[in-house]
Amino acid sequence: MISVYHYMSVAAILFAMSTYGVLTRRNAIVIFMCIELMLNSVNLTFISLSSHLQNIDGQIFVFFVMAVAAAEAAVGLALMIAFYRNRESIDVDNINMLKW
Amino acid sequence: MYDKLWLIPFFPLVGSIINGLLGKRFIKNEKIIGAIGTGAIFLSFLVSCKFFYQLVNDSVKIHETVVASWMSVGNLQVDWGFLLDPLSAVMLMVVCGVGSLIHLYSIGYMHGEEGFYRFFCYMNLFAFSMLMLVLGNNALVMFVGWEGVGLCSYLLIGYYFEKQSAGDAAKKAFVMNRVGDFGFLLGLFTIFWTLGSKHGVWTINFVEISEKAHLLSGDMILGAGVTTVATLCFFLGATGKSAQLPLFTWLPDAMEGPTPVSALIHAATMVTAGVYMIGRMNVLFAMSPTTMMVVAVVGALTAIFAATIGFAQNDIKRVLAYSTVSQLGFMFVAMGVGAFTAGIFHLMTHAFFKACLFLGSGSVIHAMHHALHHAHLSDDAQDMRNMGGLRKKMPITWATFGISCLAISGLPFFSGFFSKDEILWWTFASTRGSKVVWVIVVVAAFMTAFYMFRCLYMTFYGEQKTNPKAKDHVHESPWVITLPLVVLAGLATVGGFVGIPHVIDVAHIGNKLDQFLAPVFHHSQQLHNIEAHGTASTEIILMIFSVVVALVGIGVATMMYLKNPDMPAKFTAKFSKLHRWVFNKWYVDEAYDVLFVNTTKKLGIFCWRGFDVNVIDGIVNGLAKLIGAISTALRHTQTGQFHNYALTMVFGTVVMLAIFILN
Amino acid sequence: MSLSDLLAMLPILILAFGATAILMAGAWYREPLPLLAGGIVTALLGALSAGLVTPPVPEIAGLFSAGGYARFYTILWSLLAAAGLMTGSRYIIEKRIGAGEYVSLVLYAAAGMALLSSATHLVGLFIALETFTLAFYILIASNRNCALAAEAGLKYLLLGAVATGFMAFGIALIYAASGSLVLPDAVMRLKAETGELQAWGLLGWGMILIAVGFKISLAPFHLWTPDVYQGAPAPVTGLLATGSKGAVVAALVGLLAMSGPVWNDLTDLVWLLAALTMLAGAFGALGQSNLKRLLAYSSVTHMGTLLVGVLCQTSEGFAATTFYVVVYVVTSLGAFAVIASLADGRGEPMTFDQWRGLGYRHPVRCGVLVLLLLSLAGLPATAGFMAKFAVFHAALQSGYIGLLMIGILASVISFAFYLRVTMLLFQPDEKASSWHQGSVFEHTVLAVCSSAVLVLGLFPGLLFGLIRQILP
Amino acid sequence: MTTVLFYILGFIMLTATLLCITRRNPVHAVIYLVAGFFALALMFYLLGAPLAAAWQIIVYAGAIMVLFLFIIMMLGLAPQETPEGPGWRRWGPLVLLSASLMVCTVLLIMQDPAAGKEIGDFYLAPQAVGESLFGRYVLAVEMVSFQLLFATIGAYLLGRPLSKGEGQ
Repeated sequence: MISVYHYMSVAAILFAMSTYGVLTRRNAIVIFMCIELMLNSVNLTFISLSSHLQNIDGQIFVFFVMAVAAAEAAVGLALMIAFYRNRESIDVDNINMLKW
Repeated sequence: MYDKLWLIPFFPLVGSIINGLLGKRFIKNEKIIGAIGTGAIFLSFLVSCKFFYQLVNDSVKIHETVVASWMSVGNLQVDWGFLLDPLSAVMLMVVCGVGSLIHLYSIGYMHGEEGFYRFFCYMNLFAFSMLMLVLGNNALVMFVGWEGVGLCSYLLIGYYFEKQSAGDAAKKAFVMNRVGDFGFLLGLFTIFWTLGSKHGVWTINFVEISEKAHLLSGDMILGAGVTTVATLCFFLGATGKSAQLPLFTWLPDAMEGPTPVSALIHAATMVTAGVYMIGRMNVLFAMSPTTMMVVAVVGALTAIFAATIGFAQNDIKRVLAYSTVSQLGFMFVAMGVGAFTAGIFHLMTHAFFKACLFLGSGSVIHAMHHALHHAHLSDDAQDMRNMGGLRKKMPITWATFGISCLAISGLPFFSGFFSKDEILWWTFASTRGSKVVWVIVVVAAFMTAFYMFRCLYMTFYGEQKTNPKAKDHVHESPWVITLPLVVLAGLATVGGFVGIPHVIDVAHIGNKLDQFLAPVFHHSQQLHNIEAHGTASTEIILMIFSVVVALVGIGVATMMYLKNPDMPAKFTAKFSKLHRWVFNKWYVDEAYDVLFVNTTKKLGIFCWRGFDVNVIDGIVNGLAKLIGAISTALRHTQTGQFHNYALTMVFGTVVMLAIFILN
Repeated sequence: MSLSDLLAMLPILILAFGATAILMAGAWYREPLPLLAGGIVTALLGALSAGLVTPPVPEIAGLFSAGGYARFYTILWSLLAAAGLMTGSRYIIEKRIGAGEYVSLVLYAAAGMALLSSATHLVGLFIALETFTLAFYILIASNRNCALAAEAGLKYLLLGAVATGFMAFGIALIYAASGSLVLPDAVMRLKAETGELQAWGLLGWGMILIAVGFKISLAPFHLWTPDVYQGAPAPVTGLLATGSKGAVVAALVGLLAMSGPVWNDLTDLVWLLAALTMLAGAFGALGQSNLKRLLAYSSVTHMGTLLVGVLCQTSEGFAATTFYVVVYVVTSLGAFAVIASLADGRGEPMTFDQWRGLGYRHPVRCGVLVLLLLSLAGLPATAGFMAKFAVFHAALQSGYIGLLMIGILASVISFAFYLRVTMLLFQPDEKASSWHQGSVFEHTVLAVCSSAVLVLGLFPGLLFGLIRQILP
Repeated sequence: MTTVLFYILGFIMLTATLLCITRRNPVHAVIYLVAGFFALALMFYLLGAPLAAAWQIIVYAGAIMVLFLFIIMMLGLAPQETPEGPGWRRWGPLVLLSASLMVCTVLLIMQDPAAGKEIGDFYLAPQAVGESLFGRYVLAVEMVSFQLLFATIGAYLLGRPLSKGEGQ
């Protein structure tokens, strides 16, 4: 028997794993990928809830999450190019001029 | 009738704005700037006089006028409102009167200083804030003034920015005043909240608080009476503003500011705000004998403590500063024993003679400074060891300074005599008084007489110890400086007659001040049975005793510091037998010197260096360091690294979720 | 969508289509000044239409409210956009930033903020939030030659995207618990029969709080603030510090005011957040020697204080918070506008060494800065004091005495650093150099901000009265 | 059947994710992520959301991930993700932290009484979703389209080559 709990647990695990990725990876692009993964775990939650509640709203929200993710990805990657142009690197350990 | 009250703070505000905005670029001329600044406060003085006169002849003594509604938050309505009652009227006269004189004096004293316009801008702004503090009919308007005077005080202490010490002093004053403000706000909120939540009276209006204060009598908070807690908080606020133990060390350091500032802010007006505040809330204070006791004890300890330190100072302004702290202690004793009128009375007379003393010292410093400057010397212009014998060079300054010394020592019929005597009498005889406190205060009075005359002798008598090159360049100051001195000395002489004690009131003039202030204070005094009771003979005996104490203090100082070189020689020639006596006297003197003076000096130095510098400053600096350390530590969490930031976020999340689960 | 819906959202339409029009104009016509002027006019038109046109329907397409509260914030954010464009004018011209893009992004961000403040549906809330966040990612890094700006942009993006993840997850959980995305039903249905929040609802609120905490920089989610404020150009920082935070708070207040006391299980947590934030901001600012970073910490403290007002969950508290938002926006914007107006070829004056003695070189603007700082510090008779007082008063009435004490303590501490800057400005320093004289636009903004601070301080009743009327 | 599929897909997805977040070569990471997305898309299908499944493939795997790959290649980052990855000391606590985040979340999810109910049959036809999107939510769709427009502008503003005199 598969309940919504199973799906949400998978989503939670996915969320935690992507958090781990955000915390450990040093390549800004990979970190950004992990953030996309985070949004995907949210999508999974929404879709499973949509089924669980027999309700369309969850799926609608997924659409918007995806659109927002796409917009964010476009801007984010452009930012990384801008950063790379200045610093010749997108290693987050090099994001360190602003501190203290 | 009283709806033009707003004019009083309005003039200085306008003066401040004009000088601040136009002073540097457009007016430039010192005379005009000075005239605007002085004129503004003098106009306020004239208006104050008018209202004072009106109030004296009015049968109703408490008047509130609302200029505009400020805000209404929920059930709380706060107005830009002014309150004119005898208490604020007296304060008005002091602030505007003494303030006008000091502004006038500043024209001469600050002549040629860079930022002349800035000085007058700040001074007028200060006067404005102080008048708001005095006139406010609710705690919020008072707080506007309370913060404003603090702000001006820092600005003026740090007036000589280029001096590191000035900046440090401003910082210190700031920290201690903040502690005080914290107390004030806590007290205010305690009263406000209890009155509101328990009794449905949401108000911060002084008149309403006074009317409803009786409701609070049974309320408890933190295991103590609400009034006790709140008034203790208020008193903490007062200790910060009025430089009482343990928050007094900023005041001597505040002498880094120009002398007129010391006279106006750090002697006559702002530092007495704490006393005024207690007077304004006397109904609340009277409800809590515990707080009153604390106030009296702290005041007495401050009085004696600061006096002790006064012994060891050689800087003329620092002597006066410690003397101010000590005299403020007297005022707090008065408030603490329920002698509210006496406290305000002393506040007033102190404003006269202490302003005169400060301005006199300023006149001396001014002269010394010019002389030293003329001779290209870098000696300390404020060190009394470089002075001496200035009596002939600066006769007016000498005379006025001497009169003020007599007044502060409490010699009969000078103003200080009446006010100090009333405080001593109440301390001795009041139902809230205490004999122990009385003893301490008497000793402090003795010390006051001693070190003030020491200061007088070291400055004006004996041989002139100024560097010979500069000696002859010391001259009397111009009229703008001496005129205020003369007026203030006059006030210091006769100002006491407004409060003649009943027992020596031969001409049946009556204690005018007491009668005038009665509408403010008598109610709470009667309600809580605060009165001084004792026979007339006791009072007279005590009065004579205190005069004797003052005379002894002066005598000791005369013996020790008035060393006229001619006298011993004449004595030896005419009365050779006496010579030995005089000679022996010298032995006594020296023995005395070793036994007494050195000990007290050491005590003074110990108190100053040991307690003042190490303990209090230690605590303040420690606090500052602790805060600094916390902020540095926090700053280093700011590594700039993305991972650390993300980690903190996730960590915060986990902690939050853990809290949810545990709940 | 009907005609009346369109009429109801006229201000948003003006902003959004104005932005697009300017964007297109900018593609062919590259003179910055006319584009800027067009942007400012559009923003003012937006504000005007929000103020004058009475919406025929209370709600737009079931996503956004068209009520008084929403319109109030629409006006505020439109005016903010106008002011932001004015402060940014010299930055765009001198740094040769694409004017069309810049102007349209600011207008677009304002539309996003206005929509967020009026959201009545979680979809609307989410998209509106992302709308202006996205615009800010771009605006922060708009000067591509500046390594610091690029770094600030990237930092804000990475952390902000994480926050977006949390936000979406939180919304998902609230949807899970209540089965609805419509506000305030979604929030009100979270309660179980016992009156407590269900586990999912609790988790959802927690996640949303984290995202909100990031956006308005509550401790411990505030670490990005000083870095980003320092790196971003001052005109953008001015918008970021005010609009992006204010809009989130506005949405929160609107939501809570509509849905009644739904936070009862969260009060302890929010209490803790508020206390931590106020102290972290106050202590953090003490050690700073860079004005922009100092202002960042100052904004952290202010957000903590705001949260106190929100926490009260009384109409008193909401009114106080709304008032506080307005005051904070005006004051903070003014402070950053001063920095922007002084900027010249060397960049913006930031470190205390650069500010020392500037009061003698630029007395008027430094005087304005002092006024604004004192208002931020909460000196009586300025707007900042009234705002703080109102919030503390509300806290007192709701019985949050501990929080009140911490708040007073924090403002006592924060007085120290504001005054330090004030003193610094008027220290005579021979080496103090002159900076830019500033343009008419910048001076206008400063004049408006400083007079608003004074007027709101002396007569706060005007605004309070209005706020009481419009609160949902 | 659904049960088996769920477990298989879950396993694939979590493994792919695990590999994605640990691989040092970013290109590999992208490939694993795409694999994970495919599994996720199938899961959506299982849950009766064919349209969402299609979006997942088209938008995420097809568009966004390709964009990522493109940027990685363009910046020449593939060899740069350094071999000196995080040591035990560095990622040990982070594993713990992430694990506790997971445990906390799962625990809270389980606390809800509704969680135990079996998911019933539910199928949402693409047509219904489309009607809803362009009916009730048309305004939101417009907003998102604006957002995409401005994202494009932003990407252009940030990513185009420096013009003469800019930023000086």
